[in-house]
Amino acid sequence: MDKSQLGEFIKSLANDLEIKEGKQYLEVTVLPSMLYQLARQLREKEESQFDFLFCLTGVDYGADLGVIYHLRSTVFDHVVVLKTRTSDRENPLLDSVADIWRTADFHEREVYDLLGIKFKNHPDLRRLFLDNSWGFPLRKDYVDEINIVTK
Amino acid sequence: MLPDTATITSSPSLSVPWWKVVYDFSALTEWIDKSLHNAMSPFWTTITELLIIGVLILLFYALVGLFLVYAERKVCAFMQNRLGPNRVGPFGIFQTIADLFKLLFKELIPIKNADGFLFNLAPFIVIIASFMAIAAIPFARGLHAIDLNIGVLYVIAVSAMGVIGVLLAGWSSNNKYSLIGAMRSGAQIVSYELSVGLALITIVVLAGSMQLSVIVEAQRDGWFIFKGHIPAFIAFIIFLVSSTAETNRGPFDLAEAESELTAGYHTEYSGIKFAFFFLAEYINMFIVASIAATVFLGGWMPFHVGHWEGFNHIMDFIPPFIWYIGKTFFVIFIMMWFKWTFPRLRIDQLLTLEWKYLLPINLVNVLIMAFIVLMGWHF
Amino acid sequence: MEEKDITSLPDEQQEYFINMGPQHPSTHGVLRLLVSLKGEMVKNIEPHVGYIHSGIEKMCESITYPQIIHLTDRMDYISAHINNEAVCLNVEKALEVEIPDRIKVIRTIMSELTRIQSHQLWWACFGMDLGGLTCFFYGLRDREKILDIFEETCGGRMIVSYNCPGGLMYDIHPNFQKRVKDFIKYFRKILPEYDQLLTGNVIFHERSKGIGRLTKEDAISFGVTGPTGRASGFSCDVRKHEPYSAYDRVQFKEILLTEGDTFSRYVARIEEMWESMNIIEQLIDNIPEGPFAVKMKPIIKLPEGEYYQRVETARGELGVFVISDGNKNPYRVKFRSPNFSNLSVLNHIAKGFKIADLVAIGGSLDLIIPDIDR
Amino acid sequence: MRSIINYLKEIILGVWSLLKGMKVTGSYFFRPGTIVTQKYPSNRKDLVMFERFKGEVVMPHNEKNEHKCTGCGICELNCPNGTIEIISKSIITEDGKKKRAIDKHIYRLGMCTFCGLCVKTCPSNALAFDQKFEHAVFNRALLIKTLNKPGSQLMKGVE
Repeated sequence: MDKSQLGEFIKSLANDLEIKEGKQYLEVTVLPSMLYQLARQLREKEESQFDFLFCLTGVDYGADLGVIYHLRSTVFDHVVVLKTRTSDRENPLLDSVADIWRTADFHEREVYDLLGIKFKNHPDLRRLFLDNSWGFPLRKDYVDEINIVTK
Repeated sequence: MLPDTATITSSPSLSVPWWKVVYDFSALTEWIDKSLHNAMSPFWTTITELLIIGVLILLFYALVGLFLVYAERKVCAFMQNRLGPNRVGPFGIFQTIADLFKLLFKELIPIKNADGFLFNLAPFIVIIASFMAIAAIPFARGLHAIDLNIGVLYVIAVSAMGVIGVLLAGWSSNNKYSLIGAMRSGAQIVSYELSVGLALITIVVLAGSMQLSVIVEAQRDGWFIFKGHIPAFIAFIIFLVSSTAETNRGPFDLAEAESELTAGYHTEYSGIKFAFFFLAEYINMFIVASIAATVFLGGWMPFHVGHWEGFNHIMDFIPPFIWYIGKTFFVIFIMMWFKWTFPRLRIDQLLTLEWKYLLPINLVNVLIMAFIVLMGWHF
Repeated sequence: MEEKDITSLPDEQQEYFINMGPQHPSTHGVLRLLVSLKGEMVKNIEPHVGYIHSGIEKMCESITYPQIIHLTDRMDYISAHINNEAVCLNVEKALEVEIPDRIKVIRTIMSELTRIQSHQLWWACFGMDLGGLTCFFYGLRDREKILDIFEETCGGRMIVSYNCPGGLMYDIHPNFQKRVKDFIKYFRKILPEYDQLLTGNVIFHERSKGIGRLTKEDAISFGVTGPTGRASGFSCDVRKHEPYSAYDRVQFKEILLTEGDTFSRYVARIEEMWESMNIIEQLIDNIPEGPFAVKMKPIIKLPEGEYYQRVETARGELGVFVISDGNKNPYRVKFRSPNFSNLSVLNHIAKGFKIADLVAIGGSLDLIIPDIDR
Repeated sequence: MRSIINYLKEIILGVWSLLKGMKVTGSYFFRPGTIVTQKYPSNRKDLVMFERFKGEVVMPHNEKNEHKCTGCGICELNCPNGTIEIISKSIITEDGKKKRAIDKHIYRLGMCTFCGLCVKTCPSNALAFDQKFEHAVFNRALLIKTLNKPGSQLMKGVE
């Protein structure tokens, strides 16, 4: 399937999707509540078979916090980018996809560690790199006067 | 050097060439014994002789230990395209002496919650076990601290005692890696002791004696490795493998297993206590190598070929001590070669090798050897 | 771990914890594995990372694109050049700069040299993990020859910093081609020696065959890429699937094996060294003439948008994901590092094996810790 | 019977594979010509580094104690680690004009990661890499270096 066909197919899986054909990959923005279902369908549907989550990125958009999932199918070699964002900065909570792609286990822990996004149903949500007294360094409003020197 | 050495060596007669007289140490030791007897009472004679032997063995021990550490470092360096120690003295020969001083002056770190008594005792057990084994080794004709009539058995028994020290070290140092290392070492030595024993028994069957001097004397006309046909050769290989395992050297160095257990049973030791373990490893290697040289390669006996009188005379001209040291270092070199070539085995594979391969082969080998001896097929 | 009297627990709950690392000879850096044992048997492994977390992703947000490159050197320091290339390719793709062939070919040759030296170092360390210390010295001896080539051309041995957006920092050294050819000739003779020393060795077979088996499905699910993934039959070679630089004009095999155990991971890397040499031989005599760098603006600003570039490092797929808001600094940079995913599979495959196997499996995954922590 | 043959075959093949490994190490043992060790501190005199080796950043001066640095500050901007700091002063040239010139070019070797961006971006090629690689000093303050020599002037013809 090429990008437009894939877009049509994904549109049929869930509603309230925002589908954009980017320069490189097809980008799909999904509501946090729909994320888990869409992800599971993308993984399991015969036509898509996105079995390889090759990148999971947490982003601080300023007002919102978001997570970007790069999915690839090793069968068809097509790629889709799933995006979701939540506006709750105090207690951001998203669904974990760790039971669909097991690599998400570590990647979600990393996102939790660096951005503070919590994942529902994650098997083992602990901080990965930093200890519990640290803030969330990849947030844009993170201040550390000792370790960050600006010139 | 004790009086009973004289019983097995024939006194030199006039027909024997001069170098044979010079190379026979029994005359020297008898002379020392006699002059001491003339000077003091029998009790003090024995005490003095014990002291002399103790000091000599201690010196020999230290020298061999230092040299072997140097030799190992040079051998492995050359195998690995390196130079090895080359700074302290010419070709770095004083490197190990410098290391020794470093270890002597190092702090002995006390370990929290360690069993202090056992922790300090362990290195001594290891070193005493290797010390005792040296006593029974014949270095040359008459140069023999004690010639037991069960020499082979004694050496096996005493050298296996070192494992108690290893177990104690692992247990008492309150370190999980050490404990694993010690347990591995226990399992390993208990099983490989069998193979060492059976490999030696193959030769004992051939020689008909357990006395090391008799075994050496029986190899006057040919070493047992040649005399005993294939079974002796197989026994030699098995002895090499299992003695390498018994001394905890690579590829059987599971007790220390640097990449798995950091340093195994001696992880927590420092300074001179560590040096004791380190030295004991090399001395143990020296002991098993000299047993292999004595039992299989004729000890201090020169290399003789049938009726080539001229050749045999030239061989006789080389001092027996040189023969002995040469053979021992040849075996040590092979053991070093093993260590620096092969990857380490896993603990279950180690036991598989012993119980599934070495032991059955060994048993069959003893049987064949007994049959050969019975039929008189050996030379 | 809280203290509890383990002797009072039932047999199957009794555990013996050991801390492998952060200072341990076989973790090749500051990885800490909390291993719970039952005798010699590994029951569970919990990796603790972050001992050298240096905040590279955060740092990238405050520096310009050419400056990012020297940070990527420090991530996976054994395949530094390929990391550099990933960032450069991403910037060039975003700016839609046409890169001359000469740069592409040189980059490819350098990448493959990097791959060979990385695998040599891996072979050396893997041999050492298994207790064959001599391997370590042979591997490093041969790696030195590649490092000399790097030093002559790039000025750095390991941390090369040879790429810059739009091309290369300097042209190749006049001796470069001759030296590379000499090296290939030398290494084609040496590589069979590696086989004699380790590949054919019966002890090595016993230690590695059937140990730490990873199925293809698990490899995909865990995102295990590189030679580790390909040993399990997961076709994940970015050089084949999304060719970059000059990989579309060379002939090479993607090494695919099916077993997925430690031995096939070993074989995959040895075979990759042969393939890398083939690639270099195809290119080394046909380096086209041309400039070694395209003239770029003094201040590089990426147009607003998201850019993702995948490259195949020696350890697997490295992804550089840049979100730009049009400034000279990126808004967010994410490095999808291969070792991060490869580490996550360790507990899955090493469970139930012995502690010596854990060392062998860890060695065969070829983990570089700064790349995990970033 | 077959199992016994297999058993023996296994042993012989295993021993053969071990011997092959021993051949490799043994052959190197008897070929000292293959030794690659460099006796480093004693070969210091004839140790030649490659000309591109990035030892440390220097500012070449000619024999008249002149350098090419105009004090523009591009290297300071490009340095990712804040290694370089330029302190400039204003001087009055021969024809009576006020001009910005370099007072001190401070280079912190301890912070440098040898990325080469300063050398590459310098518009007047005032900086270069030296091949010196023995940087160890006893005092951290010695790692902060002033690259322009005292009393040095801007080279004529460099703008």
